[in-house]
Amino acid sequence: MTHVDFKRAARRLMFALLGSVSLSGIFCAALASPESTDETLSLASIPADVKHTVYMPDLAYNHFVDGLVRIVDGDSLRYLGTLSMGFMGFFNTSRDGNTLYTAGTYYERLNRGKRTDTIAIYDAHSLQLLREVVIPTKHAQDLPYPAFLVPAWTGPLVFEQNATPASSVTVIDSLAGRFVGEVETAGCSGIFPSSKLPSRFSTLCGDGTALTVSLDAGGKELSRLRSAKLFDPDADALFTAVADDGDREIFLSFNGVLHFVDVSGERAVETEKPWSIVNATLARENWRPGGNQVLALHRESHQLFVTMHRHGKEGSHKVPADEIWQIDLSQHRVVKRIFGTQALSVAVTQGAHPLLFAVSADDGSMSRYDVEAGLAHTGEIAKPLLESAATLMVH
Amino acid sequence: MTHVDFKRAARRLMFALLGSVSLSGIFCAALASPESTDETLSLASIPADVKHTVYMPDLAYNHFVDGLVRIVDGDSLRYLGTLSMGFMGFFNTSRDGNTLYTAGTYYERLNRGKRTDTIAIYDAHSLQLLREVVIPTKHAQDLPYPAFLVPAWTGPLVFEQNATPASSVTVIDSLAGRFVGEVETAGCSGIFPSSKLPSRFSTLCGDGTALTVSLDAGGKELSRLRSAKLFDPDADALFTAVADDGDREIFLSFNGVLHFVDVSGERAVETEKPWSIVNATLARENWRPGGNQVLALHRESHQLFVTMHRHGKEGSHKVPADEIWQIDLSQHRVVKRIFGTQALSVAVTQGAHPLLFAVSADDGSMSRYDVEAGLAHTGEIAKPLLESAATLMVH
Amino acid sequence: MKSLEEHCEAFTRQLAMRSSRRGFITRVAKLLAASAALGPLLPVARGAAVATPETSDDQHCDYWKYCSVDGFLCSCCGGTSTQCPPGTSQSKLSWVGTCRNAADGKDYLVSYNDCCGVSSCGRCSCNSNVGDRPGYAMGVHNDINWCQGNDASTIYHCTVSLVVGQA
Amino acid sequence: MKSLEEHCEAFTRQLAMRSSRRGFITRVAKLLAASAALGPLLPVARGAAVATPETSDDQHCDYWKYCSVDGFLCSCCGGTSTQCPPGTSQSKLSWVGTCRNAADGKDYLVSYNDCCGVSSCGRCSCNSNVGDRPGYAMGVHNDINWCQGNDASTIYHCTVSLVVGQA
Repeated sequence: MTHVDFKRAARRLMFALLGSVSLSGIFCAALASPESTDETLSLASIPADVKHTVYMPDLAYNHFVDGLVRIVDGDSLRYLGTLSMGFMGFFNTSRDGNTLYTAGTYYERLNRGKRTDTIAIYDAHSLQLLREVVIPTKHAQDLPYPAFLVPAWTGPLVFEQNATPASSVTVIDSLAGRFVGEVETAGCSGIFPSSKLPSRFSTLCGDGTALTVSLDAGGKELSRLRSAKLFDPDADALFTAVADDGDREIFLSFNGVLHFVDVSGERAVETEKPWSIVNATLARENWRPGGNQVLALHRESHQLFVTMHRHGKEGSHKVPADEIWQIDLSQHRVVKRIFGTQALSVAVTQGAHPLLFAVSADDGSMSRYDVEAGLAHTGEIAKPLLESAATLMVH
Repeated sequence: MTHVDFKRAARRLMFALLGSVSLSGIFCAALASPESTDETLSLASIPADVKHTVYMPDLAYNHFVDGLVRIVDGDSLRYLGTLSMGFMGFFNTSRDGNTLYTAGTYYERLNRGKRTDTIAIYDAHSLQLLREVVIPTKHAQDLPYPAFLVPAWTGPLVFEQNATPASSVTVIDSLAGRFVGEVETAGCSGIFPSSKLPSRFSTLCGDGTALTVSLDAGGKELSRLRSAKLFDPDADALFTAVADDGDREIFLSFNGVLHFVDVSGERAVETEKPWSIVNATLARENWRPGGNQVLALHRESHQLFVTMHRHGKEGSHKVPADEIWQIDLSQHRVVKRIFGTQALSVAVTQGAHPLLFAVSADDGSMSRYDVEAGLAHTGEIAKPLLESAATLMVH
Repeated sequence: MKSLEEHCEAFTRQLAMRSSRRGFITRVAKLLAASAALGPLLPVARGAAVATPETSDDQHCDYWKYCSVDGFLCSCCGGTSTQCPPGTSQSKLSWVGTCRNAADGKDYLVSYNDCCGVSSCGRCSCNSNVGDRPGYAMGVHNDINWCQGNDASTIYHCTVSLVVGQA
Repeated sequence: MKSLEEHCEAFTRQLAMRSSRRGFITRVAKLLAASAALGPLLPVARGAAVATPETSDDQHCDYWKYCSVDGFLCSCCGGTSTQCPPGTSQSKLSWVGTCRNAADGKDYLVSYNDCCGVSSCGRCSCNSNVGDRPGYAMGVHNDINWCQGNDASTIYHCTVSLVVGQA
């Protein structure tokens, strides 16, 4: 059979060439032929018309060295791409969503040899590496909370959490691709940039205060001021996960108390008396927040979404959600409760027709809910998606 | 309560010190106190009295960069330790079992940057790195077959399979920790060292021959001789997995035919007419070998163990075992058939009271069988053990 | 590396301009004769037993073009059956299978390329071994990572399947 | 790094020679007073709610000493509850919990150290969060990798649990 002979001939050639020492580009990626039915190889980008991009950092608990960010289209629920974070890496997006940041630790030989920590800067559409900044080898090897790798509200600065385990903050210029400096923040954790001064951030401290550090344009410290005591980390600690609400951060406590703190000024100040999302009736079942990214805020409508479990107790603050609660911040009350699908983290889109996303600790799947339709479950992307669900964000 | 105060005090101190910039060794690994009940931290070794050590290279299919070797005591079925292989690494033991070898690829930034390939040499008891040899960046990124990283029968040479994908063999001196040279082996794969000359190896070639390359002590090529045609890779290919039987290698074909080849001399020669392990009756059900390390030999008793599946066909050569067969090589017949537990690879101990081990493609568990008790299943070590079962060896 | 990619692009374009597909294969046969001395030959009929198509969904292993895929489908990883996902780079080398498209009943040559430079995608794992042979038959060996010809990074991410001609 | 390890060993030995356990804690309390200016203090009673023992098997999460373990048990990874597996190195820093041993009804201080330098063990994953607090309370923060104080390698493998005194 003539055409079989041709096939064999082609294979023989392939093998002959592969068997030869010199490959010199004759075997090319796409053996395209001129027939119109034939296909050529190209490289995908995340389409410009994707409206809501969901980013899911996966710690890869059983292979910590290989942390990945899983990226999914929030509308079509199509898988869009994968970004590498390195060993116990962090991830965040730029404020405009056009740039992605990862911070991680690398060793010359995977587990050993010279250690290098970097912040890598990627184009959010091509996922191509734009720049990489080598930073001090102090990157905190912790869960990928957004508050551990945060761009300033405006300008090129990006802040990154260090722990040796002594705390400090690395500051880089993400446009110039250069290390700016390190700010000592002993006993504090989390980075909450000021919307007023792009070289200012606050951080939560173990004594229950917030420390605000203001830098000049060159990274030199201008001031370092502590807030009044905001919370009691022993009696009712605040989660590392927060909701940004413009000038103020909304913190949630292990027991379900919301704290509102303006972090824009020289010193952080409470803007509203803390109040509990768990009313007396619910408190009888000991409902508490639990998970990683335990809360998400839809800013315009003042709706907060929280992963909640019943029978809460000391140590249950990472228990996945029996329910997801919708809380109206204006009314100070729970307006909707839905089945929690063992959610560990939630995120919500801003603007009209908000969509809520939740990742499950159970199987690493991601579910979508339509907020305006009473948090109706409107789809999911199932495993294999996340090996170990960690945090979640949407832009 | 006094003792609670003490506890709090200890914690306060810990935090105070952690919060401080200077940690300078005050927080030591083991805060041992003098009471006899108190425990100190130490480092384990693989006990000298472990008689049979089972090594299971795990490709980590979903995290290829982080290949691991899982090590288990074949008698107690206790987990003994973990060795890192790097990206698509190879693994083998020295002939005396006291030294372990891994070969793998590393990048500066996990997935990118400068590539370095190395052969790492570990003490088999402490699992401490003894030496590391940087080799040409040609390490074959393939499954971890023993025949891809093989020590000479005597002396310090270790051979490693390259593929760019053009084939060659890297030779190192594992004692001196130095690269010796690269031997071109175009169109061939697998390394089968000579028991007569430690600087000689054979390799199987795509034209159905074996190529034997003899080197001098310095790694210079003395001869390069091809065998007669041994097999037809199109009609009935030989597996990469082989059984060492002293001077001769026992190869198995996709259809179940055994080939016996003496690889000790200047040119490989067949020592026995090939014969099929599948008799006419069994052939009606199309029984065929399938998996990765599909065969294992108990040398003294001439018993061969093979992972077999029914309804075999072109392309089924990686189908896990419906049954494990025991074949008496002297009698040329199957003497025992047992349930296969979806085994993908088998290995057997040498000497008295042989134990057969098998890893399951189904759940990555490892099962043990007592050969003298009619292949009775005498234990298993279950998941989480292997993420993706690959090959298996025992020393 | 860049120059090799450019070379490949040019090579492909030249082929497209100079020859019909059938002409291309004839040309390959001629090249074969000329290059017979280069190394051992291995006439393995990969894909001889062609898969029967069972789905029109290109995110499933039984989609017709995937009859010889061994790896993760790029169509589940942010690419398509002919596009590498964002942020990856394509392998310079490939292996070739023959798949039958039930839609027209014809056999097609399919080039399988790996996309490289990002850790395992981990989604839609397929493993068809029809025509696969061990490493001594490298051109039809599917255990190996086809990214390994790449200079920038040989880390394997996923596999695409390109129809490159009628068989 | 070597010298720091030696320092630690010497420090531990000195403690063993110079002080009784109770004396040690008193000493810690005195040191505390002396070091109060070093940074913010965080009196979190980790392990205040002690676990009730349910097993004598040190390869299970509910073994009494593991009441504050967050990670893989070294006893399943080639070590024991007090031994790092072969080929790893021990963390220089640790966190401390309080566990009750049902065998004698007493509370013990338990030091949790991470073993480092080899990728995730992946076996016997335990996650008890009693007393765990976020990163601003570093001494009782269990999400963090305690290998990260190490110079040779900060890669996390598994966690050991050492009784270091009666509480």
